[in-house]
Amino acid sequence: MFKKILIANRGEIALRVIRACRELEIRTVAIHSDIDGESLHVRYADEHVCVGPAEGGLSYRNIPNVLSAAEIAGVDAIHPGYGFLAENAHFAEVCESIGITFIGPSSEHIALLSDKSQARAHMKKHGIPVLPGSDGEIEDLKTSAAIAQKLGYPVIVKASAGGGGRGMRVVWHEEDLGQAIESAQLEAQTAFGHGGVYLERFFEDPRHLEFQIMADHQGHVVHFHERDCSVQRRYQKIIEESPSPALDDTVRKKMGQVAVQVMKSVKYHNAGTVEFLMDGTGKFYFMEVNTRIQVEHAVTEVVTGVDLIKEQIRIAAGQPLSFKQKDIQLLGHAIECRINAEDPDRLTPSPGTVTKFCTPGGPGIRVDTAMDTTGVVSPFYDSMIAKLIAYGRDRPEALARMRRGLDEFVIEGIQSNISLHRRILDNPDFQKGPVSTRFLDRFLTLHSA
Amino acid sequence: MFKKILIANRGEIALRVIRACRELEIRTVAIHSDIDGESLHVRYADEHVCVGPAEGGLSYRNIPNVLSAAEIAGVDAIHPGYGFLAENAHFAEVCESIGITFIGPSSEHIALLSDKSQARAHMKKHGIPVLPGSDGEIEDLKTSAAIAQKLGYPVIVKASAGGGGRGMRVVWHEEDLGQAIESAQLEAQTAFGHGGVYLERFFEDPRHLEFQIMADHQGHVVHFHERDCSVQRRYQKIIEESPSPALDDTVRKKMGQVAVQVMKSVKYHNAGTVEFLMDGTGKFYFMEVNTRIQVEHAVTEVVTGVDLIKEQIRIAAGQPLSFKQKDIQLLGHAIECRINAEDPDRLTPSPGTVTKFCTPGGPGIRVDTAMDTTGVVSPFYDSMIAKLIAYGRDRPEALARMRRGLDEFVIEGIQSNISLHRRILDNPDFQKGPVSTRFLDRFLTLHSA
Amino acid sequence: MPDSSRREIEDLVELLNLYHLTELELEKKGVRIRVRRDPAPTFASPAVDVSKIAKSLSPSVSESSPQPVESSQFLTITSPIVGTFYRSSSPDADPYVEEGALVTKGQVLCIIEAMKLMNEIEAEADGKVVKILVESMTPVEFGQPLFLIDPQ
Amino acid sequence: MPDSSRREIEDLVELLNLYHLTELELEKKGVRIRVRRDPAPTFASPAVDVSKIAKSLSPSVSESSPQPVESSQFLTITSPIVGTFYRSSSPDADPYVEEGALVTKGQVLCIIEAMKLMNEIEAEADGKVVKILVESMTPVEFGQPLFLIDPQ
Repeated sequence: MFKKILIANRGEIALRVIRACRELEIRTVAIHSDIDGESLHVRYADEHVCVGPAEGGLSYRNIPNVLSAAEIAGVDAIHPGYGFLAENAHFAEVCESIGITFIGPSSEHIALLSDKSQARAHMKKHGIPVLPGSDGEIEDLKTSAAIAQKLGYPVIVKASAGGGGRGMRVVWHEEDLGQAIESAQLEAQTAFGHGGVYLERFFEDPRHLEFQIMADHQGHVVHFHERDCSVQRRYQKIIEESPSPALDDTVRKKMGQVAVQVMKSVKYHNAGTVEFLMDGTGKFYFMEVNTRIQVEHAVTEVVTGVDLIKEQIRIAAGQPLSFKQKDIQLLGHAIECRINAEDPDRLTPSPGTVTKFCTPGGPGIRVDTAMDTTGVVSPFYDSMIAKLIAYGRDRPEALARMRRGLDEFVIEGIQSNISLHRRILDNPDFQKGPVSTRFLDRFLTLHSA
Repeated sequence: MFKKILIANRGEIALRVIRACRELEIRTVAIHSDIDGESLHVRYADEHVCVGPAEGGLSYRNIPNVLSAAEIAGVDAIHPGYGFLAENAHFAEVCESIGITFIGPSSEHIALLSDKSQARAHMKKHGIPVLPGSDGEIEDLKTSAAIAQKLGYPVIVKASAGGGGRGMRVVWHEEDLGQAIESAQLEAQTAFGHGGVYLERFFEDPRHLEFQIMADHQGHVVHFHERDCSVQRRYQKIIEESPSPALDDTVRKKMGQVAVQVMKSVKYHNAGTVEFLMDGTGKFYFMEVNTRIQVEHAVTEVVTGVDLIKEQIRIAAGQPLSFKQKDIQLLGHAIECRINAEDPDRLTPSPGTVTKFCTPGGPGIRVDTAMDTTGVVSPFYDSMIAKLIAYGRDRPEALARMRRGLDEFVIEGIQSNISLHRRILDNPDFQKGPVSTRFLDRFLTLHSA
Repeated sequence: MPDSSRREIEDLVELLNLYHLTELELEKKGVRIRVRRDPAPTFASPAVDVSKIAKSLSPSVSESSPQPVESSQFLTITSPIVGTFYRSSSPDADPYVEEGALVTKGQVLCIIEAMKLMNEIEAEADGKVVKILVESMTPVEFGQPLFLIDPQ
Repeated sequence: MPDSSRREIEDLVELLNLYHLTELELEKKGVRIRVRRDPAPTFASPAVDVSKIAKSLSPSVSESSPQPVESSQFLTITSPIVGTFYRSSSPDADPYVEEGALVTKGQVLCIIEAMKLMNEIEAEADGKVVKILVESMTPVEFGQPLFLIDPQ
């Protein structure tokens, strides 16, 4: 087992990893930018190194400085969390080359799966159901128009290197296709340095379902069932739950098998997520693989009882999985609300000084946050300041606990989206479930008079 | 179901009940003394009534004022929590007589079971294994000496009306018996208004095990397995866990059956706990029944997934249990540390102003507290300011999480017993488990040089 | 610290207390004091009542509940129990007292019904009834101000 | 409030800030001020560095890391990267500079090794090396002060 791990991240996920390390009795090294010196992740860690100024690109994403910090601190391994360097194949590769374990999949896995078009082609070849679309990146408008014609409008233009909604365009009519491709290519080139795009059929009311996977270096692949992440806006998830109200046991089992097949087809190891899109008829399609631990992993931890971060660390240290597929059961229901520092109506960030921060407690409530009883939300980083997870024996109990938890949560000094979550929880469509990925947009349109 | 419930308590248990009510969408009425007007339980409730000055006897235990508050607020039911009026048969009786539901057993149950000598006799008659001892209260020194002789020294003198260690005397030699009986009688008379005492054999290194019971008005009685409460000092528990490291499945099953039999023998309803003493050989004896929800109920909630407070309310409203015995399984391991405002070496109360209070979070951690981010610990009430409960897939994981949780807990401005808990968690005997009720005394003797 | 500035601080504290402010915030360069009270969201902390904290820490203090600021020169009669306040002995009877009435120590001012028992509340001193603070047939809690008496 | 008492409060706030105190507590009758700083238990909050908060809220601020209070008249050379600090180019070579040496802008003061690369750190101004703050072969983090230069 590792003796010392550097956590190449900040915020709640850095605390989450430090907590796992403490439980495994592994020393921790925090990195931080010069404005984060007093942050909770720095105070929780055994050691800390300042790696640059506030801007993430110069500190948390600064590969030479992060690796120098790892070297001078003498760590065996680096946990990247999510975001920042978590899906950077180059970073993983350099870690491998200097003999520091990257806690995640190999750099080849990241490279293959982060190219959405390539991943799509790979999965198609392995018999995984993918969304109807182009074979690889599109080449010119003429062939694209023919493909789109065949798929039927609306279609979606997606950047191969894309993520988080960037480099995507929905096209409803043939005459808009050329413009959409050009602007998606430009955006992708600017954002990711690679302008290649591909086409897929666009579903108007899909559900976003994802399967958590853990795979060890001995070839064992186990899935942890699904999370339903359909409550999202502009591809930013804000509520996740498990199990999904959209799945019955038959479909759940089949999707789980496909998810395992996806990961086995690339000989994956460590934590990953297989994302599916499901249409209104219950048909599902492979979308992509996220090659990292995700924000919403806690939902799965709560319903399965397994500590996914500790398992990531054990796998990276060469240990086989501590469970088999049959040991993983969904016990009850869990739901997560991402608490963001933002205007609850306009959903724009609201950084500033938090003058009071008091988290909910009691049965069935888990809070992951890096906020102290007071603190600062910096405009430099992500606006998510806490994850509130509620557990119940069934969905109604989980929802009732979440409502209570939101009511108990006190955040003063800045705005937060707690009131938005509260209103969503009161929405009859949401309560009845399931909802599609367009639910939140419609909800916001209806509720902002 | 009830429309409005008055919570006749303060502190974390008042919050706990309010949380259950909120999840059931029942309105809540808090009562408070005049120094508790800003307390969290008052702020969490929908309504609140001041029932007297600081001293508990004049406010939280003031039956006329508490019932007047219930009447003017128009509640259907009263939840007594633990302590204060929770085991007051007279209070339960008056509630019954004025048509307000007392959320607990009947006044007859409380009266029968709070008389330890009478309860003992009842259980013996029903074939429950009780500790070897006198039949009923003792009458004079001569017969007492004969009984003690037969039991074999050491023996323990116990007050029938006793509780919390008061009115108890351990006698090691015959010549001390008379003196011990007299002083126990005097103490019991003073403390409880009834001086009757009885004799039992005294075990030097017993384990304190208790079974959580829920029983409905339809005659269903289900147990929730055991809690091990052996880490205690002067009969004050400070650490509880479930399952007990002292039990194997055979003994667990047998004790569970006996616990159900105990409750069925008195036609019990609502929540209760059957306490057993277990000697070093695995033989167990009935000790007493606690006719209330207990501080440590959260341990059971965490390992079984059942919300015991909501279940209490449902039962009191006449609903049958929502589960059967086979539904109740111990999933993983849970441990609770009672966080008290006290000197961690001398274990004396340390009231005062809490200048910062920041609770631990992350996976497997539950915190029940009525402390805000700052606040006051009043010398008028119990020194327990929080319950920290850790869950793990097994005991080592639960212990590792508890250690981490204790390390994360920030309490400034007053002393707390966190450092004592931390040292106990590091103790090899405790880690190996099980320990006897004398563990903590020995530990304190060894560690206070 | 000179007495003058001490008085100023006391003024500030009184304002803090009076308006239930909770915070004296230092911003940016550490030289600005911001007196602040956030609008309370659900369950947010109301201001700490300093007198109550003090009381909770000193068991010897036993005076009754806080009096309205504007009435500090008057004697406040507070409810010693929880119940329902009645100004007269029965629905048809005249009220025991009206505002402006002169009362003598021991004179019955009202009745508080609790658990079907009628409890007579008496004047604690001679004086004039300045204000009756509670409507008849209203529930009252322990320590709730009922009457303002101007002692004479 | 008159300016005089305002100044008093400002002085108090400054002390609070300087000594990293966290609390201005009002006790009992609201007339006593207790300045307090609790000893920090595990994970307790260190004092908030107001300058950092200010910085975090104003993206335009880009000056380098905090300088020791006593050296404010000197120029501090800080590490622009994370790595290992070396005072000379090789174990056998003489140090680039000693304390007391006069240096010119652009002159190499030390090397910081990061990822097997040797990065030369240069003087940002002419001046005298007042103090070398780090031992040779020691790890340094971003923004860590390395040299104090008295600009001349």
